[in-house]
Amino acid sequence: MAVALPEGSLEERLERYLEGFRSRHGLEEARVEGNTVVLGVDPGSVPAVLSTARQSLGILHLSFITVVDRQGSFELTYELLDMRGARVRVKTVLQGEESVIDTVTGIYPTANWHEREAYDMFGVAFRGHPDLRRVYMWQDHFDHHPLLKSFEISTKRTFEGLR
Amino acid sequence: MALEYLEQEPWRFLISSATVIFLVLNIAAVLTLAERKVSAYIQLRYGPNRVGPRGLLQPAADVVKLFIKENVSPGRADRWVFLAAPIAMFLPAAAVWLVIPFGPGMVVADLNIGLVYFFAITSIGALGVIMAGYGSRSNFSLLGALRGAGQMISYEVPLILSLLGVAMLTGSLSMVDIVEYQAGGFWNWIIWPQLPMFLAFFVSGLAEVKRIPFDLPEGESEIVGGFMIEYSGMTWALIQASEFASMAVMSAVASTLFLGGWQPPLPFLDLGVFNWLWLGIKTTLLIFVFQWIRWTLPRLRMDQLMDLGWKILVPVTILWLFVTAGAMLVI
Amino acid sequence: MLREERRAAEEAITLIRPATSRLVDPDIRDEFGLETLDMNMGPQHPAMHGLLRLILELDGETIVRCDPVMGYLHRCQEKIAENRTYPAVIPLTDRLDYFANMHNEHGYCLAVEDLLGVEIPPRAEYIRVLMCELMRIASHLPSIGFLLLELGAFTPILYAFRERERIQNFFEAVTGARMMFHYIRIGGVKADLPPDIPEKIWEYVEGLEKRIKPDFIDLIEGNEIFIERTRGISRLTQEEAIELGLTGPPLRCTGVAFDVRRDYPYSVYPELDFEVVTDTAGDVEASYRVRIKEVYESIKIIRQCLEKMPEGEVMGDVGRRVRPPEGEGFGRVEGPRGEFAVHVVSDGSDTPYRVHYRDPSFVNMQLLQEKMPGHYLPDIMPIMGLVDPVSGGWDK
Amino acid sequence: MQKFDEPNIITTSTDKLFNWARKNSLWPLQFGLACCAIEMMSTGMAHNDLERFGAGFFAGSPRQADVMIVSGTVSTKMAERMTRLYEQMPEPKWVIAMGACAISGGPFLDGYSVLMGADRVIPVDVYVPGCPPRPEALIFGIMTLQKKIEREQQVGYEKPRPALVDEEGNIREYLPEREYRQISEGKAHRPKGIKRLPRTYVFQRKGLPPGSMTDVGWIPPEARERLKARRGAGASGSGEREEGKEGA
Repeated sequence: MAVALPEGSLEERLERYLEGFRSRHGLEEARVEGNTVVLGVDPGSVPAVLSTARQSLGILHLSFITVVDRQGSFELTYELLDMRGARVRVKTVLQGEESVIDTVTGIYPTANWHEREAYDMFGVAFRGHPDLRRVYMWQDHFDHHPLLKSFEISTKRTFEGLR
Repeated sequence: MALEYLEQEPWRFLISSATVIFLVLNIAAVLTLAERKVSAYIQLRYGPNRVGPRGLLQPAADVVKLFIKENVSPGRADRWVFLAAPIAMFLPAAAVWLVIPFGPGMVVADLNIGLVYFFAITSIGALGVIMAGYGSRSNFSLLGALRGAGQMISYEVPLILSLLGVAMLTGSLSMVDIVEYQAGGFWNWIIWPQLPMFLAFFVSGLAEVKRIPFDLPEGESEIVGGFMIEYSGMTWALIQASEFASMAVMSAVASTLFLGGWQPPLPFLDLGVFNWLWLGIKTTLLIFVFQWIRWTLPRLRMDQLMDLGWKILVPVTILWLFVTAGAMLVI
Repeated sequence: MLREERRAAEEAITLIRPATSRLVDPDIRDEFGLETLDMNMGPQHPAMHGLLRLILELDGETIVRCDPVMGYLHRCQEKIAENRTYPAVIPLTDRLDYFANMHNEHGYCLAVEDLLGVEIPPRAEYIRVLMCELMRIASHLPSIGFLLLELGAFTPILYAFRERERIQNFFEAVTGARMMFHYIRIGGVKADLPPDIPEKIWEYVEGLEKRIKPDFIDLIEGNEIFIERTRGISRLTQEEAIELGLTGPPLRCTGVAFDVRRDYPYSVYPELDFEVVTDTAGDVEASYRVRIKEVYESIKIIRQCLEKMPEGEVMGDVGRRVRPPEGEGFGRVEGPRGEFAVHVVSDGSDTPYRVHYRDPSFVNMQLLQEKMPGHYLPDIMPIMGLVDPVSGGWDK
Repeated sequence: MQKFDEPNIITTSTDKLFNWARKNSLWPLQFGLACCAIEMMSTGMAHNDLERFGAGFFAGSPRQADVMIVSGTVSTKMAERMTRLYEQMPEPKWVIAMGACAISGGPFLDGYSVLMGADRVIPVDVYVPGCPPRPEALIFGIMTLQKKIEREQQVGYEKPRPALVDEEGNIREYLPEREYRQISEGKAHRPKGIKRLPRTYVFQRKGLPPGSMTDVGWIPPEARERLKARRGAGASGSGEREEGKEGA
C-alpha cells in the first residue's frame, strides 16, 4: 500500500542518481546543477532512461514535458521529481522532419495527457501512445499546431519603440 | 334565497372545488416567494425586495413573465405527451385538496374512502413525471423520469403503510372522521401514539414530492432539472406549481391525519368558523420544515434512497403496525 | 512539414485501451440486447467547474466509460506569452487558474528570477507568502462549498463566499484589484502593505479560526448524508495517485506527504513552521478533511508571516526592461490544487522564447478518466469536488 | 383578430405590464465561462445578492433562462456551443457581455482560438467592461438591461436590434445560421493550402475505438455520401483520414 519514497540526504541521492544513469546508459552529458541532475540523451533512449529512473532509482513523479520549437528541431524536456528535493531533467533533441518519439506512458502513466498536449501544440507524434488525440484544439477544423514558431499570431509586443 | 340555492348539489361542489383550485394556484405562487425568502434568511441574504413592498409582488412578476414567454417544445419531442405531462402532474396535486376538511363541515367531498383516494391520486403524479421525461426525448430527462418512477413508486409503500395505523386507530378511512377523532386538545392528536409513523410519513412525503434530500428526479447539479429540462414558459411554471402544490398537500394531509387538522390545540381556542386558521398554521409550519430541510441537506444517491425506503422505512412502519394492533387488543 | 506522412505515422499507432465495458457481462448484454447509454455532459453544465465536457457511457446509472474533452476555454496563454515582454506576461498568468492567481504569479516570477538571478528583498518574500496563503484560504473554502453545492446543499457555498469576499477586500486594499492582481512582480512585489492591513488580517484570521468549526466542520461533517455520499467514493491507493501524477490534496489525501512548500522549498517557507496535512483514506471525504486542515495550516503561516515580517524595501533591483540572458528558468510553487510549475526558455530577447505551465488541474483531471468507471452518475459530483479543477487552469 | 398598426391603449397598457414582469424576473442562465464566472457567482452570493432584483434564480437549462451572461473568454470551440445555447433559449431573451474578453477578446485578443467578442456570434444587449467587472458593475449592467426592457413596445416602434459585427467590422443583423466558423478565426495568420469543412457536423459514433468518440467533424460514411452527392465533388481531406482510422 504505502509507497516508498527515496531515502538519504539530498547530496547522497543526487550522487546516486547520477551514478545510476551513468553506469546504465553511459551518458556523457550528465551533470549536477544545484538540486538537479541534468541529462542529455538522444531521442531513442528516452524510454530506457526514464524507466531506469522509475524502476531502478525510484523517482516516481513526472512533473511535466516541455517541447521547445527550435525551428528545425524540437527540444524535449522531461522534468522528474523524486518528491524529496531532487530533480532529474532529461533533455533530448528531435532532429529532422519526422518528429516522432517513443511514448513514456508505459513508464509514467501521467505522461498521457502531457504527450497529448505536446502533440496538439507542436505536432510531435508519440509512438505507442494509447490515445493520441488533440487535447485543446478541434480535431478537424484546426489543422495547425499553434505553438510552432512558423504559426504566427498578429501582434508581437516588445520594448522596441518604447522609452 | 340564492345562498340556499348555492348549497344544493352540484353548485356547492362546483363552487367549492373552484375555490380550492384557486387556492392551490395561489398557494403555489406564494410558496415560491416563501421559498426564496426562507432560503435568503438561511443564507444571510435579503432575498427579493425590489418588486413591490418587500418583494411581495415577485411571484406576480414571475408568473406574468412565464405566461408570456415562448413555449418551446423540442423538435424531436413526442408533442402530445410532452404537453400533457404538466397537466398530469398538476391535477393530482390539486385534486387531493377535495377531501381535506378545512373546518367543521367545510369539505368539498366527504368521501368515506378519503385515505384511499389520497393514495390513488398521489400515485398519478408519478405518471406525469414519466410522461415528461419520456416525451422530452432527452437523455437527461429520461434518466430523471426513470429515477422519478423508481422513487415515487417505492415510496408509495411506506407512505401507505404509515397511514394504516391511523386508519386502525380511528376505524375509518374518511378524513372528516379522522379529524373528529382527534378533537379535544393536542394530547388527543394521533401523532403521539403514532410518532414513528408520522416520521415515516414525513420522510416518504418528502420523497413523494421530490424535495431535497430526495430530489433525484430533478437533481439540479447532475441532470440539470431532470424530467423538466426541456420545459419552458408556462409548462415549466405548471410543473413548478404542481411541485409546490403537492408540497402543500403533503403538509396539509400530514397535519390533518396526525396533528388534528382544523382542531384547535386547546379546547378554549376554538374559533368556530375560522378554525381553518388552525389547519393553515399547522400546514405552514410543516411547509417551513420542508424548506428548512431543502436548504440544509445534500442529496442522496439512488441506491441509498432505495435502501432508506425498503430497508428502514418499510420495516419500521410494519413493526409499528404490529405494535399498534397489539396495543389496541390489550387496551 | 510533411503533414501527410505524419498522419500516416499517427494512423500506424494502434489504439490500446482497456475494454470499455467492465461492468456489463457481455453475454448478458448480447442475450437481452441491452445497450449502454451515451450521454454528453457539458460544457455548459452546473457541476463541471467551468467548461468541461464529459462523454459518458452509462449502463443504467453506472458509468462505464468517461472521456473528458477539454479546450473550450483554450486561451492560447503560452502562445501569447511568447509575444509579450517578460513583465507583461504576469497579468496573463493571473488568468490561468483563477482561484489561485497569486500562486500563478509567484510561480512565473520565480522562473524569471531564476533566469535573471536577482535577489528578492526579504520583506517582499514575506508579503508574497502572506498573499499566497490568503489566496489558498480563499480557494479551499469555496472548493469545499462547491463540493457541497454539487451534492445538493446550497448553503455552505454562501458561507464560503462570505469568507472569500472578506479576503478579497484585503486583496483590494493591498493590490487594488479583487481578482486579477498583477501584484507579484519580477524582483519583488508592486507595493508595500498599507499600514493598517497587517493588523486587520490578524484580526480576520483570529475570527476565521473560530468560525470554521461552527460554519463548516459542524455543518458538513455532522451531516450523515454528506458522509454517505463521499465516503469511499473514488478511493485511491498511493500507487494509483502517484502513477496518475496527482499532486496537492488529491495526492495528500492518500497519505503521500508531498508538498512543494516543504520538499522543494522556495521563498521563505523553510523559515516557517507548518505541517504537511495528510489523510489515509484517499477518498472524497479525506480530500475534504485535507482541505479544511490546510486552511488551519495557512492561518498558522499567515500569523508567522505577520510576526516575522521585516522592514525594508519590497522591490529588488530589476529595471522595467527585463532582458534575461539565454537559458532556462524554472519556478515551482504549491498552489491550492497542487504543484504549479513554470518553465521559461529565453533566447536573450525581450520576450520569452517559450513559456510552459504545468497546471495541477490539468494533470489531476486524468483521474476522471481512470476513476469514474464503476461509479454511479451522481458520484461525478463528489469526484469533481475531489479533483476541484479550474477551467482556466486546465485549458490554459 | 384585430392587428394593431400603431400603439393604442390596449397595447400600451399590456406593454407596461409585460415589461414590468420581464424586467423584474430576469433569470440568468447558469453559464460560467471563465474568470468572470467567479465574479458572477460572487454577485449571486450573500454579499451582493442578485436575488434582490428577482434575478437570483440561475437556471441550469437554457429553456428556463431569460438572460445569458457571457462571463468570460469565448473560444472558437465554445462559440459553437454558446450559439446553440442562445438558440435554445426561448424568446424574449437578452445577452449581457461581461468582461473585456466577452466584449472584444480582451487580453487574449491575439489568440488563435479566441473569439473577438461574443457579439460576433450572438447579439449582445449590454456590455459590462472590466477584467473582471466587479459585482457592482454586473448589477449595474442588469439594471441597465432592465431600463432597456422598460422601453420595449409591441407595435409602433422599431426595436433596436443588438449589433452583430462581422469580420470586416460591418454591423449586420443577427442570422441564426451558425456563422461562427467563418468569422471567429481572429487575426491568426494561417498557412495556405489547408482545406476546411464548410460546416460542422457532430455525429456520435458507436462501438468504435473510444478515441474517435470525440471527433467533432466526423461524418458517418453514408451521410458523407449524401453530402457528396449534394455538393458535387469535394469531400475534404480530413474525411479520408477518418475512414482510415475507423478501419484500424
